[in-house]
Amino acid sequence: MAFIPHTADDVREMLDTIGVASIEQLFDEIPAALRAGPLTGIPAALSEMQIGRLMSERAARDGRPLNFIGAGAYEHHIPAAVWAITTRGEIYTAYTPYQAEASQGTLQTIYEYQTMIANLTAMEVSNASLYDGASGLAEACLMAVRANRRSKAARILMPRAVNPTYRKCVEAIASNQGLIFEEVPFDPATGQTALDALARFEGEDITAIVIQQPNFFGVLEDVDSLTEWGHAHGALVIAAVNPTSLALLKPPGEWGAKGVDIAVGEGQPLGVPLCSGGPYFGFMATRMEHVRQMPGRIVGRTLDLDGRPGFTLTLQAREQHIRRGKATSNICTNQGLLMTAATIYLAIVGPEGLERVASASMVRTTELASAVSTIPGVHAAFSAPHFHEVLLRLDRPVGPVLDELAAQGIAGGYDASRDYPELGPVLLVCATETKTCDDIETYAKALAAALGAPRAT
Amino acid sequence: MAFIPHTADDVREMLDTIGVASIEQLFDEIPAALRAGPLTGIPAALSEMQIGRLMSERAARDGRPLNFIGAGAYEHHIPAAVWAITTRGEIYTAYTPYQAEASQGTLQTIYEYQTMIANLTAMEVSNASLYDGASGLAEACLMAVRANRRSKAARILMPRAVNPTYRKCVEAIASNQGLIFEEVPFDPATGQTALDALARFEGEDITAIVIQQPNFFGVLEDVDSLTEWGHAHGALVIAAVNPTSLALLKPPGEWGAKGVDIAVGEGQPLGVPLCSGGPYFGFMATRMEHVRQMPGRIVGRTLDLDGRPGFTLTLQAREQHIRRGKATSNICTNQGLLMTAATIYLAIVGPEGLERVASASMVRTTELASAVSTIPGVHAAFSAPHFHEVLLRLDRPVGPVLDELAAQGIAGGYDASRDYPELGPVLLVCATETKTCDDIETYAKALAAALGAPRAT
Amino acid sequence: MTSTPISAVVAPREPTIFDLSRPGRCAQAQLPPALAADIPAALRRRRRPLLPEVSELQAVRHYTRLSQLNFSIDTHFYPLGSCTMKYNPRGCNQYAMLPEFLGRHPLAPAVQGQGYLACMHELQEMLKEVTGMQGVSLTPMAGAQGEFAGVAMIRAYHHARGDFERTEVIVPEAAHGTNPATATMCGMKVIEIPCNADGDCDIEALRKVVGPRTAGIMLTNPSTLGVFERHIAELRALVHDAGGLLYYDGANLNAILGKVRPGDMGFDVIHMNLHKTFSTPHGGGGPGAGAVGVAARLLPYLPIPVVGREGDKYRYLEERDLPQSIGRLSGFMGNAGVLLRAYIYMRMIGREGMQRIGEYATLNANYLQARFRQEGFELAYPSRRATHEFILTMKHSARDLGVTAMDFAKRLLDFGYHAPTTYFPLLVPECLLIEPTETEAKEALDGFVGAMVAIKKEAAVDAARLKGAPHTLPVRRLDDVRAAKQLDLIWKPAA
Amino acid sequence: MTSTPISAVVAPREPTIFDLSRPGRCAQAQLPPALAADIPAALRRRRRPLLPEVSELQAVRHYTRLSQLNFSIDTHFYPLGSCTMKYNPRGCNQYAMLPEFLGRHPLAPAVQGQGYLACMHELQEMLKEVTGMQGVSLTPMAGAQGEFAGVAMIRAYHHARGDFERTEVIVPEAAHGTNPATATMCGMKVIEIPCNADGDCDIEALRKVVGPRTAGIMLTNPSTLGVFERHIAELRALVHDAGGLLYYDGANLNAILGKVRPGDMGFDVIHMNLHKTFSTPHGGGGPGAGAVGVAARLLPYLPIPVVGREGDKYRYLEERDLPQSIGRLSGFMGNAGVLLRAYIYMRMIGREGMQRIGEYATLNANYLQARFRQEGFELAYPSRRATHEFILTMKHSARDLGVTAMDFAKRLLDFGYHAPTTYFPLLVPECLLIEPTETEAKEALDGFVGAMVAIKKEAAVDAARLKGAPHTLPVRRLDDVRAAKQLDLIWKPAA
Ligand SMILES: Cc1ncc(COP(=O)(O)O)c(C=O)c1O
Ligand SMILES: Cc1ncc(COP(=O)(O)O)c(C=O)c1O
Repeated sequence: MAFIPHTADDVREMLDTIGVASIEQLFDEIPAALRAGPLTGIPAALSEMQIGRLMSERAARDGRPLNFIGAGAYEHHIPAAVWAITTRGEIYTAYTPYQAEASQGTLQTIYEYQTMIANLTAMEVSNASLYDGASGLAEACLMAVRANRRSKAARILMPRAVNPTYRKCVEAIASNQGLIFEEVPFDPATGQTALDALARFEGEDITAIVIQQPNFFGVLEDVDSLTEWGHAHGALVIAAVNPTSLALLKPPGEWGAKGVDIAVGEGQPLGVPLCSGGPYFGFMATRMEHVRQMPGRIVGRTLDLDGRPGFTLTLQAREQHIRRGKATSNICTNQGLLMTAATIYLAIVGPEGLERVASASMVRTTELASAVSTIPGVHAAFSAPHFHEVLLRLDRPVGPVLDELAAQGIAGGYDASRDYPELGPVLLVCATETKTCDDIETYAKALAAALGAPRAT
Repeated sequence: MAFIPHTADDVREMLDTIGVASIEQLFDEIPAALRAGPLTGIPAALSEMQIGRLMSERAARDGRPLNFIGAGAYEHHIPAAVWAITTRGEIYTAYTPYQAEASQGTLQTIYEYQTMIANLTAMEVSNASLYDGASGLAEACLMAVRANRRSKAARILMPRAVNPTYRKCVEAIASNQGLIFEEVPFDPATGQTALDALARFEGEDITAIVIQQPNFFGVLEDVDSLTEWGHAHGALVIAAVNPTSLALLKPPGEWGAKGVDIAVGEGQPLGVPLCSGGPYFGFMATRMEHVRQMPGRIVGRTLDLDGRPGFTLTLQAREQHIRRGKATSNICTNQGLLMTAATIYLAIVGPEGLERVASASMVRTTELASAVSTIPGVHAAFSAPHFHEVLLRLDRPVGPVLDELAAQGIAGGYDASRDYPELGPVLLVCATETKTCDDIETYAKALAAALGAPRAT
Repeated sequence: MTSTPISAVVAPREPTIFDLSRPGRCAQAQLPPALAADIPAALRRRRRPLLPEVSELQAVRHYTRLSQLNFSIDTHFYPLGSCTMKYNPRGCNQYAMLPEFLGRHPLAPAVQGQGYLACMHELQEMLKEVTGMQGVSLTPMAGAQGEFAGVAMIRAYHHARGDFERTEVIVPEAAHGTNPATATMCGMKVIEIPCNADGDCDIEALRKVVGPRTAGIMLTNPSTLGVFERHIAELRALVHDAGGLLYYDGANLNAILGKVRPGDMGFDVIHMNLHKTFSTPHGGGGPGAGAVGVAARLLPYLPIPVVGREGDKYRYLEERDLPQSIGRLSGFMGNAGVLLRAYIYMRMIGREGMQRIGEYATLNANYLQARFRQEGFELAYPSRRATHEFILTMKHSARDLGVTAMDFAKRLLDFGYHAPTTYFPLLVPECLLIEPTETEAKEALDGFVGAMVAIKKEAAVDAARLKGAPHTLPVRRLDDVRAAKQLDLIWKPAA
Repeated sequence: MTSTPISAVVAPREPTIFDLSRPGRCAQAQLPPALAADIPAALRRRRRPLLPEVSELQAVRHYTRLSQLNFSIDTHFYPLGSCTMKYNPRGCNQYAMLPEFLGRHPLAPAVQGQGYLACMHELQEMLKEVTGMQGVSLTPMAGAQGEFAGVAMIRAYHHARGDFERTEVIVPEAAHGTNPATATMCGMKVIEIPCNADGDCDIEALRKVVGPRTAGIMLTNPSTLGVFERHIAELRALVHDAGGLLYYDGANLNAILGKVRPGDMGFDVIHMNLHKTFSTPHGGGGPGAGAVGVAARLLPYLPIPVVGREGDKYRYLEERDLPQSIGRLSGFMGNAGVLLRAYIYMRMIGREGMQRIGEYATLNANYLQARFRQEGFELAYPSRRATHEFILTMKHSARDLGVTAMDFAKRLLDFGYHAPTTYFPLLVPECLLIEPTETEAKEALDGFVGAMVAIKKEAAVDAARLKGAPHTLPVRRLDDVRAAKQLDLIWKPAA
């Protein structure tokens, strides 16, 4: 019996001890009318060998395209040590550290993670992870409503330049509690959130404003001005940031005069494989004053009976298992394993490594943009500075172009016209440190071919 | 500096402590005339990311052919847990357990391994591994010379049906010490070692006789008669066995009336990947009376100061680090990691699993043989029963046929005519439990096509 | 001769990675080329973040050593009730981590994901089969998010029918904390109802609260009390008749796999914890996967994306396919890698295995329960069968000896056993919720009982030793009050 | 109140896998289909072998727990002299274990191995470059087999010239045990020569033994005394003039990488321990890889296969290509996977790194040596620079306090440090051979010195504690004499 150790002798002895004649009898409290028939729709068992072969065949079907898609998930090199350690049984098969004394490994790792996230974002405290960046932003919005006691409106300004899936996810999660999201347009020339569009909210009750840096187009926002505007109008400021970019970019804790109130983001770029979208993790950091409004687990350092330091879950009164209906969130299981991977990733790359990843990614994307700019019919959509993504405007629908690239083994970018029909055919592309100059050349050639356009060189 | 942790401050402090001005000065005892120039032939460093990409490209060049080659290395399913555990840092990065108290994990694993090998072979003791099966057979021959005190000749009977590479390796290693190997022919009809050919050694001083089961052709030898002949003539009997086969076949400890004296073999089939030929491991087991002649490390169970059981290296007086020029062998570093994988493999598959692996392999090979037997120009070369390999006689040279199969993504077998020109064009093929009926059908079709022969069905 | 105490030389606890850090140290092999990025000065970071500067060896050694401080399934019996800490097959990890799967971008075109999508579609179908539901969405990232999706669908269903009055969700008091928390997150009011002395729902109490404001009821079955709810038929009738829907918290599905199907029992929606029943790793706190299954009437509301099949082609069903969907709950499609592991596990278990899991999980729990009864421990529901778990209460030991469930739990660690879940469910005093799972051998169960018996004896003669436990772990009992009062949440350099 | 001793509840040592075994238990997911094989009765096994019958979880848990009982580079500073216990980069393992590499059959046609063979060819070239030799064979499976290949080539060389009288191999007494053992295995007679007080070879002694019977000399440099042999020029002249060849035991190559090249120094053959200098894993005792490099005159004798290149195609050079080869030393071509790891490591280190390794290994050793000198420890060769390693002698402590090098070694374990190599080389009494390697940080070295200082203090006041060490490991000091006398080499069921 796969994964069941019982021998026939074991079963007999156990049934005797219980005092029943059969395993079936153990289910005698279930009303007969409720009993199910056999699960005919489930295929017969495969051995590990067979499933291994099947999965290898399926993996081969997916192939390994040369990837230039970003749009919220980024291909970075992951040091081999990261997952070699993360998949160690003691990490992989432990659970939430409810028994602190038997979970010091997990707890100390979280404490180190919290420190890294706080330092990266220049905030005061971090939690132990949320599900992902998108749902993390939803949690941040809900948290802002709790934390901004002066605001009654539960009304949040949401730039249109924020990742469209994030916006959908925030809507799906937070609208149930009656939150209202007001869209802030972007400047069609620069791609930045339009500061002047904020004028229409002047004097109104705004609970919070969301700022994504870089925004969905890869464009760098004027985060200082946006933050200042928010604070000047009694709003809390929520930053949604790419963690890699923080090696180079001003961290949310330093935006404007006093920094943002809540910083969240998708943790995937920090050592987590793309893997069709998950598992990733969301990070969240805030100021100490708001810590009791923060969702998710938090670890603190304390002392043991002998006065020696140790780590434990703390501020649990915020959480569902204590506070139930009044908890800051319903989150229970989080993304511990991914957070662990990120902690190890950051320890290995260090500040120097992260800076190099960020700058190489930026430079490669600039090179990519300039390589494709020589193709007739391809133009950069926006003028403001970019991080490691750039929106290209094409002279024809994006879908067929991507199909063409796919046929050549290239994952050629994200068709952003689905989300921004007003921009016409636009393609969001990304090159990270994983791309070489040859790769960029390959891409440019393939794109030119797909557009049927000879490249001007 | 890759893998070097020193900061500039560290270096300065360390040099000060030593009392030198530079690292260079630490090499001042090396006569200047001996100093080397720069290593211009070594390429500049690659980052882990770069080497990762390079290796992935090289791996892709090798591809993943459907494999029907055996000839001493066998493709079996390896449970995922085997290498997940074997590559744990505590196993992967430890060394020979010189400090027993700090190496109980390694030592107990070896003790368990020794037990498994002894039980598989039905011998009394096992060592902790040798390099591989081929060199292990050489060590067995040298050991036999030491152990057979009645024999003066250092003369060993070596059937021609023994793996030809093993024979070459034994020759290369043992001939330096003056050992003489006498070839014993095989019966051209059955493929078994010809018992009657032994008659010519009647009455001579024979130190040992080697018996491989199954032999290189996959043919099952009459091990009882051969063993009896050896013992009757004062020779020690050395068995070279496939460990998987021992789940089904009479173990060397039970061959003849009193079993063989030394059993060796290639451990690769027990959880070790094919990996272009290594690292594998050789196993060796013997009778207690010969244990002091055995090469390689041995672990014993003993007691600690508190009287509790523990494990330690023992009988070290046989080994080079104690006995130096009089040691039983020069082996020092062995194949610990592979032996560990094999131990975990055997623990996971257990006696039931090993039996199924062996019988499924046997049956698949029979199916393969019968599938190809319908192809005109393909015939089984021998009539005796086989384990999981079979020698096919073709009607034309084997090389081009294999090239043709390779072009179709099939590793089609081993061209045994290189080693046995007297047999004409012969192809050694193997199917293990990893091959499905579809795979066998694919192979038969491809072979038929390569031979330009329509299959009769 | 004086003797230095041995404990003084026990390897010290591991310092933090920041304590190991030295300015300028780095893992060079991990650095991409240094390229100069051009960033407007106003947007540029001024000071490098304080991240550890260590060698690769230091990082590897540090996290390897830290990992050794954990209990885990791979090292210890871990009978944490309600968490289903069963063996996580290594094959699931190995094959889910094939380079092609790991490298696939979530937005890569469907043609570059047919292998992956085929797995996901089959997983949806298998989950429909084991639950008896009509549709499944895999996107929720843990149980709690599955609950959220479920309640949001219930809400969307009522709203779609123009019924905006149903703002109450009924939750039995034994429910997991995520149930009421989820209801709140969905903007619902939580109405608690009690359980009776046998652990079943108090049907009379339910009758009193059910009505036109009832959006639905969230039922965990087997309940967190470790018993099978026997009044499902009445309960269903009451709630459905009142126009409410039935939510099944399937976190405890392990107990009933192949025995009952929530869909057959009339439930409208269920979430499953794939990280429990389908054995994906718990990872020190996650990730999970909280797939939801629904009855026909909730199909239009499933969270997107869902994997659709057309002929032998697979693709995501999105906004345009499911316009009434409650929407997206994640940036892409949830915890894909976890789903792959669950898929592999289910295929390895297969049809017969799926039936056996519940049987042997139940056998193990009932055997343990019987053994504890023999040894004189007090069961919370002595008249009931255990399901996959059951509850001991230490209330007499707490009253008579001052030795609490927590003291037992901590002392168990010294014996090499992870503690059961303590103080949950909240309504059983001094409780230990024990879930052995089907993957543990009888010997492990016997060893665990032996340890509990030894501790019980110890409690009578040396309560102080229990209250001081654990004694043999890297730390002794930690001061949680201090942790909450003197918050030390991030490492700071010594002043 | 009586108090149970804490040690009584420390998790017991792990039972053997056989103790965990129960008849009929098995890891079902690992079983291939049951097919009936047809075996002649006389050849059939009668009783199933006694192998463990455990669940997959039991096996995983057992070997995971066992692994935790080890010290290793990934968990501890491991300054085992002569073994070069440096960080084994995880990248080397990951990329060597790509499915295509793992799955490749050794006899697969060369067209299905161009990627692998390209790596091997480049590895050969790189090894030629770092050693200054003219040809390399990768096939020896460990240092000792490399030595064997070397001496066999020397023998073949003399024989090919018709010189059958050269049957003696000169070996300095400080040599590693494998050197004389290898000479014997090659049918040679071992002639030992002493070292002088400064650790160099005694040239006068050499002069006395060298002659027409001299096949060659085996020199380890840096020697196992941790010093660089300063008389290489004289030594070379003496041996070469007498018609003998020079063998370089390159196990200690780490110390001199990029500083001197054995080929430049006139050596005829060298073996390298790739598992040391090029950082492939030590695996609890192996595998290793003992590539050999040769000067021009030994090229024809290299063990086969060697990887050849024709244009951009690679293939094995075998019997027909190298008819004078000493032959094959393994079933295929040695430890291919180890070679892949060495290749990856060398590419990651690169040209500059190759030079730095020796420098920083030497810096670390000399720093440690200086620190020990400061702390009043006795150096075996106080007048010499350390190379990558150096020797302390505890002879005074042994004489005055009865505290031996072994006692220091065992006590170090309590402090969380693996012991240095003890009692090797045999000719320095009570010695500790210490090799820190370049991958350890200064703090690790300082911590190690601190532990040694603490132990030295302890030796003066509490020798018994040292003699009873270790105190904090899974076992206390083990009785080796008993192990050898009452042989217990395999587990047997209780009678
Ligand atoms: C009964 C029950 N419901 C819901 C949950 C919540 O699941 P998750 O932790 O995956 O969010 C759990 C898990 O702890 C549970 O046991
Ligand atoms: C100096 C020296 N020579 C030879 C050897 C033998 O190498 P191996 O153990 O790989 O056979 C060693 C390794 O221990 C060594 O240190």
